[in-house]
Amino acid sequence: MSGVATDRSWRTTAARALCSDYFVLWLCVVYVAAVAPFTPGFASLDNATNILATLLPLFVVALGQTLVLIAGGIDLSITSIIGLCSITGAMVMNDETGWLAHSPLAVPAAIAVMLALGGLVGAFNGVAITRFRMPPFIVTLAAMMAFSGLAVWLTQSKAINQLPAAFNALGGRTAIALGIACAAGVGVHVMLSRSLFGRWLYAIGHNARTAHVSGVPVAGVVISAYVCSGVLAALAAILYTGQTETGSPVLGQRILLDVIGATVIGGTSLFGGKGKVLWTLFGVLFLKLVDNSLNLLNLSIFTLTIVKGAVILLAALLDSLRTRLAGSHA
Amino acid sequence: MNATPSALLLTALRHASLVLFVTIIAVFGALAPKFLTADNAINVLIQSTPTGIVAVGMTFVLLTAGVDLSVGAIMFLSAAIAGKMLAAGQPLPLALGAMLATGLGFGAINAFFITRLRIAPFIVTLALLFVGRGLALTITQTRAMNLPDRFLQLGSARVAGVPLPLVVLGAVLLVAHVVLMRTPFGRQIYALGNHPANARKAGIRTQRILATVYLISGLCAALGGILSLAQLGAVSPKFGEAYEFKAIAAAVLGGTSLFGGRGAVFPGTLLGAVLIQSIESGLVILNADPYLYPVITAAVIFLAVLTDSTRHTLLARLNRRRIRQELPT
Amino acid sequence: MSTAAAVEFDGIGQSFSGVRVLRGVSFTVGASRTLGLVGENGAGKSTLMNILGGNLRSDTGRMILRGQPYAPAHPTDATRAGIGLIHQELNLFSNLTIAENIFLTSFPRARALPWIDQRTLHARTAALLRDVGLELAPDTLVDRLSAGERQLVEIARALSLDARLIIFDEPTTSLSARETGTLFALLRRLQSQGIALIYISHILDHVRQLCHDLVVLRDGAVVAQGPIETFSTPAIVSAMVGRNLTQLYPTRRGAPATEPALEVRGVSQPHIVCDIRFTLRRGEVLGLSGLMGAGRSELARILFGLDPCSRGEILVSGRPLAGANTRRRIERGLAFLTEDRRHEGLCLEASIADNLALASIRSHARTPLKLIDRTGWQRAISTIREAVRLTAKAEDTQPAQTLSGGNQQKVVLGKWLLASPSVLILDEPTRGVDVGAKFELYQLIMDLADRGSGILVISSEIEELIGVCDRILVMSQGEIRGEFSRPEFSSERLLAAALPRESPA
Amino acid sequence: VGLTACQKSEAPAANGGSGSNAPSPNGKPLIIGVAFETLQTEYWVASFEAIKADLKQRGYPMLEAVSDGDANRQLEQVKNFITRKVDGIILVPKDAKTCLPIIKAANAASIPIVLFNRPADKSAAKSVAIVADNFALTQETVAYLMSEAKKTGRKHKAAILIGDLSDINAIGRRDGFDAALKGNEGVVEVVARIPTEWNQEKAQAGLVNALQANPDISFIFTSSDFLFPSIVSALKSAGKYHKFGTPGHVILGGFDGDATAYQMLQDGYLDATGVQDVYFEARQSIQAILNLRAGKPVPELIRDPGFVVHQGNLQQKAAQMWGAQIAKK
Ligand SMILES: Nc1ncnc2c1ncn2[C@@H]1O[C@H](COP(=O)(O)OP(=O)(O)OP(=O)(O)O)[C@@H](O)[C@H]1O
Ligand SMILES: Nc1ncnc2c1ncn2[C@@H]1O[C@H](COP(=O)(O)OP(=O)(O)OP(=O)(O)O)[C@@H](O)[C@H]1O
Ligand SMILES: [Mg+2]
Ligand SMILES: [Mg+2]
Repeated sequence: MSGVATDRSWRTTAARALCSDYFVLWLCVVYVAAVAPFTPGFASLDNATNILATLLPLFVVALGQTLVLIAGGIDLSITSIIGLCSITGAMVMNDETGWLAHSPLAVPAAIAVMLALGGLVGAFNGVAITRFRMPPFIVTLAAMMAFSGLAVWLTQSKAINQLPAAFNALGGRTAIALGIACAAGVGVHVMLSRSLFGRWLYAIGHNARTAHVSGVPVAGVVISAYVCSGVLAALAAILYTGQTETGSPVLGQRILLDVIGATVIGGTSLFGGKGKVLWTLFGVLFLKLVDNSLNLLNLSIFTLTIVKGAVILLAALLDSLRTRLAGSHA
Repeated sequence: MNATPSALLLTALRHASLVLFVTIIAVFGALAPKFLTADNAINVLIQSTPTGIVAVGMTFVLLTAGVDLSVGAIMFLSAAIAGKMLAAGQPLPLALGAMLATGLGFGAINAFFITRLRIAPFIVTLALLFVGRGLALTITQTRAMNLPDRFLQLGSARVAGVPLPLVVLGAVLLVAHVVLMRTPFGRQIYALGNHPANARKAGIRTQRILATVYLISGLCAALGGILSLAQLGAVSPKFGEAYEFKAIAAAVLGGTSLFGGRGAVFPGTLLGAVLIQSIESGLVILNADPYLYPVITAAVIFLAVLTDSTRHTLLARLNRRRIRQELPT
Repeated sequence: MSTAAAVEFDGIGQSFSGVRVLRGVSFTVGASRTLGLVGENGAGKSTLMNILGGNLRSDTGRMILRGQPYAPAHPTDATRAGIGLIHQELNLFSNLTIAENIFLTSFPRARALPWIDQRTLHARTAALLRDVGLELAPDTLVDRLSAGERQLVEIARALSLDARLIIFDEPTTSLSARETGTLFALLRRLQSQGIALIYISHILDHVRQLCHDLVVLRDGAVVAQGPIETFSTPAIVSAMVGRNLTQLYPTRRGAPATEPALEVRGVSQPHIVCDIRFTLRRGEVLGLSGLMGAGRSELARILFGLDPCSRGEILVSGRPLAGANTRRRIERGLAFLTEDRRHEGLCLEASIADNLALASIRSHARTPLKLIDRTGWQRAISTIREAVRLTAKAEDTQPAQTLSGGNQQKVVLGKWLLASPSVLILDEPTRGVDVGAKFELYQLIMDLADRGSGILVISSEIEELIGVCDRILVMSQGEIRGEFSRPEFSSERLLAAALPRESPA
Repeated sequence: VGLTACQKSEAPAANGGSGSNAPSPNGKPLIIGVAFETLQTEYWVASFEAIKADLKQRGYPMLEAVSDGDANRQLEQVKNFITRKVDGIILVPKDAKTCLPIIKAANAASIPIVLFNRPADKSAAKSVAIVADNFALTQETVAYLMSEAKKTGRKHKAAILIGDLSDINAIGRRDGFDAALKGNEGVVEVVARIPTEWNQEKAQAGLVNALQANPDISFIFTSSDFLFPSIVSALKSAGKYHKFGTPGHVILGGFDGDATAYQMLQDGYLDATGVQDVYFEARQSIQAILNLRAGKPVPELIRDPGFVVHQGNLQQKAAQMWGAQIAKK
């Protein structure tokens, strides 16, 4: 009898762990525990700092993607925003040819220009999607092509360096970058879970028609979501540019699938209405842990890609298992 | 109520994408007369065959509200396998068969994870994108492989005077169109994309349909790979890269919805694929500044979709059902 | 012909995430008989039918179909066993044509070829549509049909299966008197062909007219069963709700005031409505009657700003709306309960609380950052839950789609009540709501009127309008064709006014 | 050929560990981290293999990483090397600027770092770069092609296949081409500049279209030899693939010197290609690390002079040409 009881309680605990927001975090912990013994240097403080430093900008971009995905959209233009903002900021403030070279205003002005530009691209996406009822995938795909093309053309393929040290510190010094990313994360979290905007965003993602009939300003909210995504991508551009100390038109060009992948692994739905900041954080963490450990394992590039695919699949498998378990045991 | 201006407008609207397509071609033609030759038209069509065929498979998947990100990897992997086989002296038909089998195999793996283990298609196919490319890189050791001339001859072969790639594209389109529009399976795909839970309730074997759709996509990807190789004559480590985006873009440009249940391979997906290729071809013929390529391509795609969505809005407005017979005023 | 019972339920039990929804349900549907299944919202009727139709597998119990054990794993098993199920929530695909919807799993094939025989498809569809009294082309997209028309298509679909047992889960919720008449004639024909039927409805008169036997479910258990003659209507009601219900409609306490809540002056939209004028006074319950397709819903959508309007003026509390959008109109005190609750009324995957709060959440966002005052919000939710008597089993965090149809309707109504509107437009508000709950809904509507709001009720149930309204307008062909005040109310006169006139030569 | 023998004899040493018999300046084998930006062309694979073979011969274990074109990921990877406490780093950076923080990180950990094939911009960060000059070598190659063109005594229409516009090497080669063009406008007129994004399919389609617009193109330069299969395929389908010295020969030039180019030179189709000396660069990189560790002075820039291989000097240069070595294997 008691065996049955403990079995039942064990099951409820397991079910609760599976259902919680922290599932992907547990997955990360298990992964670290499983991989650390075989991976030299994986479980070291240095490495933790490395992971943190590379995780932050990705997390910031993924925050914006989360907002857009919740509204039932998708933003493929983030990579081009990162590149475009990176070179525009660098054009404003670099020490050689910058418009504001050596001025004390250079750094703040550059940051303002970058964020504004990100917001502008986001607004363009949002307006095209809501006012002209165009599919988000194509709008943001076209924006990606156009703006990254524009960035390469503006620089004639050349990267720009000699950026002010104060600016480089924003992304280069992990502590500062951590502060910025945390602020962004907390901001978006409060926005999603506590604010009117958040409620509206989820409602639109669930059913835009119902939202409209219930008096939600659908177009305005969706445009804002894309603007936020653009601004957050610009913020990530600040971090990335600071890390590499260079304004480059192709910065972040390869992270698109990583961003969407991490967000979706975290649990955000591609069909809208579902997503949380914590989920995204854990999704990004998981992806970065996998990347980093595979890298330290000194696998060849071939094996590395294969193993990465397998790990993603495994994580998804666990996720689908837990959804089924949760369904039958809650 | 027969020949009112609104009836005229309706016809124009129905064929808006075609109108736009013709306009774009005309603009290129006016700028560069060479663009409008029959030879060039055939060229552009041949060049769009790989994208077109992969996009046909993708359209099946998108109609069920899924997505297949692994098509590019399938192209690369099957090409790598074929390359190795040909290098080892195997006959060409066997290599081609192996490519198609690889496509089907990957499609089957996708299908297994999506239907049996209920994992989101985006994640499954993303994972298989990595696995497939990794395997292919292992096989090729990231080296480029030149294929024997027999392969290139496939690309320039003709059937009754028509280039072989066009014959294949035509056949694939015909079959796909008939399947989607005229068979129970096709109509059930649309129902499934419209509302998966209701489709099950209505007695449709949803899992079976989903699985088939990924098999079709895998097969089309391999077939697209064959046609692409037949033009290139070599496999490089970048083979098939970003094809998933190209195929999705072609399908969506042709009016297919990512949310399922809406779209068609003919003329939709075909127009999408040809449009993308026409822009590229037109720009080369114009000898445009290389930096302008992405910007112009993006602008044209944007314009095309803008026209399409405006058309939809207007059509919906004009088609609203009437309650009253209004007397002409 | 076998004399075995059409179907026998034996101890069926079912629970959803720990909540028991069906407990040991056992009863028998006799061969060639029609069984009425009634019960409150959430009693488990649809769940039981989903088990019979192969959509769900019951936790316990078994079924016996014409003497054979029967355990469907998939809806196709039910179809093969000769069971047709017409779902409560319409189960059609808006991107397909009527014909394709009807024959989705049984397309006629061209001889030995894999493709569909279009000609046969059209011919058979046309015949079925004639049977159900729907004059539409078989290749019309379902997207363009109104709710009532969709319901008829769904019925045609069940007929197409040549089933020997057909389940109708509230088939008349979107039908007006005329279509209901056609449907009943059809059902009688089925009965005479020896087909067994299960008929679920909240309209007890209909059940009484059609059925031979009756089963009453309460809280997932059978509380009464027997031949229909052995039950009086009050007895059925008290078995359903577990208490005596003396009245079907609450008595009106207040009376309409004189100042107008909503004035509609000459609203017209080509091909839709023509020169609509009426005044809805504060505290008044105004009914809008008419046949299906009369344009009542269209008028409501125009008033609410969802559809365009080319001429005319709309005033709320004396002030013109002047082209305000829907959101502005809500701010000005307008509210609209739509007839399409799945697509426009609810976010099905969102929680009950989020759905309830959607229209009024803005008023809880206080700080400059528009953060939600969560305690105030929660208080409002729990008050409104009480007010609309939402089933106690449902938790606030549960997705709305897990609620029974009637309870979903209560959530939508609750959403609008929370916005405390000065003008409330209700389009088929009691669709799918049980008698007990209906009474409560009417009470809520009247209370709102007594507090000074103007209420416009669109309903296809003439009895209902007569029961709750102070005044009734009748629409036909997009025009208002009659106005009746309380003493003049009678179904005959209302129906007569609703019939379309011959078009002018 | 000699490599396989070495691999066998060194097999136990590859595990590293204290028992290794590999000699090194202070007795222990050095761990070298090798971080490449990409392995997607023959050239990089050959370089990678050359370094690997050289290290193996010396008995040094090697850590490898490929960042697939992502500057940030490369930074992560090098940081991982530092975490693993490597003794030296060989880096193929994404470009001249994004590598600066990487170099700084290595400097901070006092690990010698050598940039392979791509130099860094001037800065306080200390590194050694082994480079072939894309600009100069391309200029030299194209100048040779020009002299060949002059010999024909007529004016040529030319097409250039440009690499990825965001790749620094591609830009260097494009600029080298343009520089060689200067003053020779009377001999060669560029009628098509085709952006390939380092993609074979784009190259093939682009060239086919260019030949469509200008069927009389008789001079083609590609920014990398790995695009030759595409060029050959396009020329063949236009009926313009003819040997050197026969009428209708299209003057062909490339860069890299891979196996395909070697084969084409041998068969007499290719006029010239600019070759980077991979073996020299690999040897120099490792030597530089040893020297730095030993405290010997090392110049900041070690030049790989490279050389142009053409029909006239093929026999004498083949031994130094990495593509020839691969082709012979
Ligand atoms: N998937 C589900 N998950 C959780 N609860 C569910 C689910 N489906 C139904 N329920 C619950 O089961 C109970 C019975 O629902 P059912 O739809 O059978 O009621 P009903 O008798 O058909 O009511 P109505 O007259 O309103 O249609 C309800 O309390 C409902 O909330
Ligand atoms: N979304 C729609 N698209 C096209 N036509 C529609 C749509 N909704 C309704 N209609 C048509 O408009 C006409 C009037 O609509 P509707 O039937 O809703 O009016 P009603 O008077 O409110 O009747 P009821 O609500 O009883 O069905 C009908 O003929 C219906 O078919
Ligand atoms: Mg029900
Ligand atoms: Mg209506």
